[in-house]
Amino acid sequence: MSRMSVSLPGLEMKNPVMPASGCFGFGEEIGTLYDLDELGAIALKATTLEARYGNETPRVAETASGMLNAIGLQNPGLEKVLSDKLPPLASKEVPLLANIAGSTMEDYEAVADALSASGRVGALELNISCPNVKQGGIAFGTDPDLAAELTERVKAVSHVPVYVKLSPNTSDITVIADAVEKAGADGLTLINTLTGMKIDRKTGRPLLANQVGGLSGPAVKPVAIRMIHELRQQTTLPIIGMGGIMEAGDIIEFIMAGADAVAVGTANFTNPFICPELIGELGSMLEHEQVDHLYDLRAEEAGVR
Amino acid sequence: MSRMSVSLPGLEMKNPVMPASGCFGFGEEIGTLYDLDELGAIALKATTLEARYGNETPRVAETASGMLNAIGLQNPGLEKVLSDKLPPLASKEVPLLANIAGSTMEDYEAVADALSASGRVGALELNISCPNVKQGGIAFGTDPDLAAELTERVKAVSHVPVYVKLSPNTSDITVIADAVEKAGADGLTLINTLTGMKIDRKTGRPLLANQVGGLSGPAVKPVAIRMIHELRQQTTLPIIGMGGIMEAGDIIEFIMAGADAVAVGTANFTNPFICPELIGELGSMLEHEQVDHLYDLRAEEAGVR
Amino acid sequence: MKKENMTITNHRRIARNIYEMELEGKLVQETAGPGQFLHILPPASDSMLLRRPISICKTDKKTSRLTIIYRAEGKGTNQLAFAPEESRLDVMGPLGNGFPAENVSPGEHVLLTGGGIGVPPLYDTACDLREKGIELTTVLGFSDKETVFYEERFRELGDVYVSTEDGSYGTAGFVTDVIASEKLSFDRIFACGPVPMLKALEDAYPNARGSISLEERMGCGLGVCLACVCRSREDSDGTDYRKICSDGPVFSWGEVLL
Amino acid sequence: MKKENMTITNHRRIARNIYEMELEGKLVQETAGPGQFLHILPPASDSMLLRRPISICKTDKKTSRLTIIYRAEGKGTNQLAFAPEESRLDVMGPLGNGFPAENVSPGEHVLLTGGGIGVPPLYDTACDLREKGIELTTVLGFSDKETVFYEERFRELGDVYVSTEDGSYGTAGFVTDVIASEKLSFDRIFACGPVPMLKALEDAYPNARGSISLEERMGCGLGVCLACVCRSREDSDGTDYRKICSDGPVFSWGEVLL
Ligand SMILES: Cc1cc2nc3c(=O)[nH]c(=O)nc-3n(C[C@H](O)[C@H](O)[C@H](O)COP(=O)(O)OP(=O)(O)OC[C@H]3O[C@@H](n4cnc5c(N)ncnc54)[C@H](O)[C@@H]3O)c2cc1C
Ligand SMILES: Cc1cc2nc3c(=O)[nH]c(=O)nc-3n(C[C@H](O)[C@H](O)[C@H](O)COP(=O)(O)OP(=O)(O)OC[C@H]3O[C@@H](n4cnc5c(N)ncnc54)[C@H](O)[C@@H]3O)c2cc1C
Ligand SMILES: Cc1cc2nc3c(=O)[nH]c(=O)nc-3n(C[C@H](O)[C@H](O)[C@H](O)COP(=O)(O)O)c2cc1C
Ligand SMILES: Cc1cc2nc3c(=O)[nH]c(=O)nc-3n(C[C@H](O)[C@H](O)[C@H](O)COP(=O)(O)O)c2cc1C
Ligand code: FES
Ligand code: FES
Repeated sequence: MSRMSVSLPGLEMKNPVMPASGCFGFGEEIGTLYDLDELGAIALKATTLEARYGNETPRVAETASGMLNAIGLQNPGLEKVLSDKLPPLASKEVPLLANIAGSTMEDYEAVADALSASGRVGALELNISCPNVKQGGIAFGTDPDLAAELTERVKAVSHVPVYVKLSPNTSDITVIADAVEKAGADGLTLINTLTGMKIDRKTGRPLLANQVGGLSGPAVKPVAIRMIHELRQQTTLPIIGMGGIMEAGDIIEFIMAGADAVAVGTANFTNPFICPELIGELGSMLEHEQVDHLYDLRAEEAGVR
Repeated sequence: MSRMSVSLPGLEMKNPVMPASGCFGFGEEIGTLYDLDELGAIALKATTLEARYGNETPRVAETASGMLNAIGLQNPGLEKVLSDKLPPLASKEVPLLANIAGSTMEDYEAVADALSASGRVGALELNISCPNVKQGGIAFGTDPDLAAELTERVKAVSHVPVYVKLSPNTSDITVIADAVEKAGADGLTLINTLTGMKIDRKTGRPLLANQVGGLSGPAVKPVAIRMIHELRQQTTLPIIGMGGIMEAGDIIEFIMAGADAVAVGTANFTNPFICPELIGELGSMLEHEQVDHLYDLRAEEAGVR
Repeated sequence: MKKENMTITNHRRIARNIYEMELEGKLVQETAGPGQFLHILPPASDSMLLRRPISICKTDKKTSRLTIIYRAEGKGTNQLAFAPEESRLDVMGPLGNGFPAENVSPGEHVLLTGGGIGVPPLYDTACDLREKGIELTTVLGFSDKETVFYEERFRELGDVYVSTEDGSYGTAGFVTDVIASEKLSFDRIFACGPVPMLKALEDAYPNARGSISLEERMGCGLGVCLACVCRSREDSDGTDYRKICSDGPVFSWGEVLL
Repeated sequence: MKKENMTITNHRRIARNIYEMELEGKLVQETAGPGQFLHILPPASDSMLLRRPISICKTDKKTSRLTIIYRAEGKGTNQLAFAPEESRLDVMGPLGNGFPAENVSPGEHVLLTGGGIGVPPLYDTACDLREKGIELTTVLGFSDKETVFYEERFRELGDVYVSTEDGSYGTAGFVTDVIASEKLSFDRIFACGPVPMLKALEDAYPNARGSISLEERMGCGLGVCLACVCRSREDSDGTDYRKICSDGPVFSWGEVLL
């Protein structure tokens, strides 16, 4: 085992770094820039049962050390994902984490069943935390009972491990995490975006067509770290941490806080080569610190393990 | 009435700018740098019934476009605030908003009663959202029933209007706001800090002695704007907006989002002269835009008024 | 596409808030036609995560240099305005697909229509067309006299008409007013500028042959994030779209919904 | 206290990761004794909101210049290390209360003890004492040979002993080891360095007359935010405290709980 390899349910990763869902599409574009097999895994863009156009534009806005997005889960729908998006990835070995969303439990079940049966997907990521759609999405993510029921139903149909992606828009992240763990989740991913807004000074109105958007980037990193640290005290479930990772040192902080792997979102827009660069830097740092494995960087008493 | 003056319950402000609670002490230090009567108002540091030392150090940490603090409501206690902190402010005309905190409802009542009877305090700011104390504080801020009961009880003993300071650490800010409004709050102030954490890469452990701290600064501005905009759709209560204000344009965005006045926190640490500078710049901007009053910058249909 | 620290070889103000910048770097060799853009990270900032899309105004593969023209507008472009010559700029590009100048046949008369900061990509287009011996007429619209730029440059390549909204220079009004009043005819039209201008043009000349270049707020600039989509005009089920960054920014006349 | 854009008149590396910077500005006139500090906003960043407290190492009111010495450690000081000469730096100061050099009587023998980046404020102190004709011995502790600085400067003012933790230069060990092994005696001691060093000194010489200078993470630097408190040793009810920024950073021997 190398210094960097990590083993998570459904995802045998040669390093702990994956691009975050929605920040990498299905790998087509960035796949022309470097070999996707350099990545630990890829979290795919959310797939819904039917094709979605998403929200009107403007869909993104810049904020201090962050950005707002309100894409609105645009995607070609389950069928096209199976027919057009997954096949180009067949020649690659990189594990895939398929992010799924929906507005009804039945939607989620249908997408989960089909995607997990595709053979190419290593695990599912239940998106119950998208702040940019009116129905479903975040509603499932703030009500523990709904979240648990959804998790249970998706687990029942899924052929691969199921991760649940948690929303930071909550007064107590431990409640939802506990609910989905009891319902059978194989892992947690967090954080999704914090709901925010930007005002267009020229008009006095919200800049995004959707009014609100999801805040991501380094601005939210302290919130992500806090929630991961908090959950690590209560659970041994694998955690994929994300929120504001821009440099290799950030990855180390997430691992120290209790994450088992990380995802990189917004940083891909600032620099589309960021993932392989981070993997390289992380490797050098571990070599320089002379640790046998990434996880050895963790302070001993941190967390429940 | 000037372009900038705003009138809020208990606070006749010649401009909409006040330093935020905890970022200005009781005005002693910064009062040596400029005339405090240049300010629209001053939000005082939280007062509790008994003196508090607060948390161990380190108490602050820097984050991307933000900071974490875990002061822990250090203050000399009600008695000393009355005997030592308010008298030096007697010669000033600037309205005071006294921030009060406690771990029991009785604490809050006692402090509210005495401070509001002091004659020098224009209004109270109920701090039910401090993330840095184990007991009380944020607990009152996340449970609508507790928040309402506390508001009602404080209102019953207070001799001046009562504002309630809301926590952004919630999945739905409208619920608490609605509860305290029904309980008789005269105004809302928001946002307090978002709970966050920073890991010390050298030790692998949380950098702050208190582990978690409150995130403030421009990083949180989109969250603040979103919550103020959201509340403005449901209530006509005056709102004092804060969270990340660094420049005059930010104040305009808060006003556009629905705030009636603003508070400036973290920016006082970057630049202790910031408040009068902002007031000057805001004045010039309004003059340049040739608006009769600040509030005329608001888009017409925004909000319920 | 390259991501490169390009060197600023020239940088100057050419009109009110309008700057011309010359950049040198390897990515110039990869440009594939007029109307592509660069995605520029604002310099001297560590709080801005998003790049700024700026059109390439002129390329010179021989010297590995290109020119951009931008308006210092918000935070990022105002930072850009302070970047000193000889300093480096973090640039991604060339991105997108430009104007199909190669499809224009000898003998065609091309009308170039640019509004404000939409003018720059038309200059490279004009140069390419001119090199092929194509006859050009250019109509440039600006807000006022102080913001007019590149009139002389275009005049070296063909007829030029200028309008300003406030009438402080050239014809008072919009580019469409000029085209109508001067009764300009054309075989093909290339346009870049604010959406209302493009819409007015497409409405006025619904059957024209030509292309428009669109702007939208972008994330990745590569087609990854879906920030910059617009709807196609023939949208059967309401989900058909184009990505302005990677399918555009130049689209065929009438292809997308404005 | 002033907030001022000071000019960097000199800037150079003097040891591994250690930089000496000379700054010119009006606030130099307001310095009130050795051991005060500046609160410096990291340059070329718009994402860092907190200033960095850095001790004044040497003041020269005649030229309105002062010197600081800092270690490029984290993000802010690493940015600082890139600041070019002639550029401006946003500085607040002078802040806090320094070493009470004025209280030292002629004939007293003063021991100055500095550890690592705690050395700089002692230099100004040494100069002031020397000017008064006070006899000085200085003990400086560093981690290793590569980080030793200002040994010669101090030697111009009195006896100097240097220790390094790894023994690569001077005596191997800590400053307390040197004081013990060299049997140094003193009437007064001024110390600045890491808390373990200060604690070891206070424990070894509980009845000494002297002062220590403390560090803590700061917000305002002015006594406003209560980020930088420490407990006083005589703390009757558990709420007594000192603010390091405005009551300190220099405290009397034994005054605060280490
Ligand atoms: C394909 C394309 C080509 C362009 N070519 C040019 C050009 O040659 N010259 C020129 O001056 N401008 C051009 N623009 C517009 C230019 O991108 C914006 O003016 C610029 O991004 C504004 O950034 P800022 O830092 O001034 O504003 P800020 O308000 O600080 O920008 C905040 C965010 O919003 C985005 N944004 C704001 N306004 C626009 C806009 N009008 N279009 C797209 N994104 C915007 C920024 O890119 C940034 O992500 C082009 C835009 C596109 C899409
Ligand atoms: C009164 C006083 C005098 C000082 N004098 C000197 C000096 O002369 N030379 C010198 O090199 N250093 C001095 N220090 C320490 C110096 O302030 C820190 O090394 C510096 O702030 C670290 O900033 P950074 O950007 O390198 O680290 P970062 O990790 O980027 O800093 C993040 C935040 O933590 C604070 N911080 C981090 N480490 C420390 C620390 N050790 N002490 C206080 N705050 C810290 C920073 O100020 C900033 O707010 C002094 C500290 C104090 C309190
Ligand atoms: C443009 C954009 C699109 C996103 N789309 C999705 C999505 O489809 N599904 C999802 O679960 N998360 C989505 N996210 C959230 C990210 O996966 C990630 O949780 C978040 O951005 C925090 O990470 P970061 O700060 O590194 O960007 C999106 C984020 C951005 C910025
Ligand atoms: C150091 C510090 C201390 C604070 N203390 C208090 C406090 O005592 N009471 C309170 O209600 N809010 C307190 N706050 C929160 C601020 O009043 C304000 O709500 C928050 O910082 C957001 O504004 P800002 O981004 O402008 O700082 C404190 C904030 C900081 C940074
Ligand atoms: S900007 Fe990301 S798809 Fe166009
Ligand atoms: S740093 Fe604010 S009180 Fe000392």
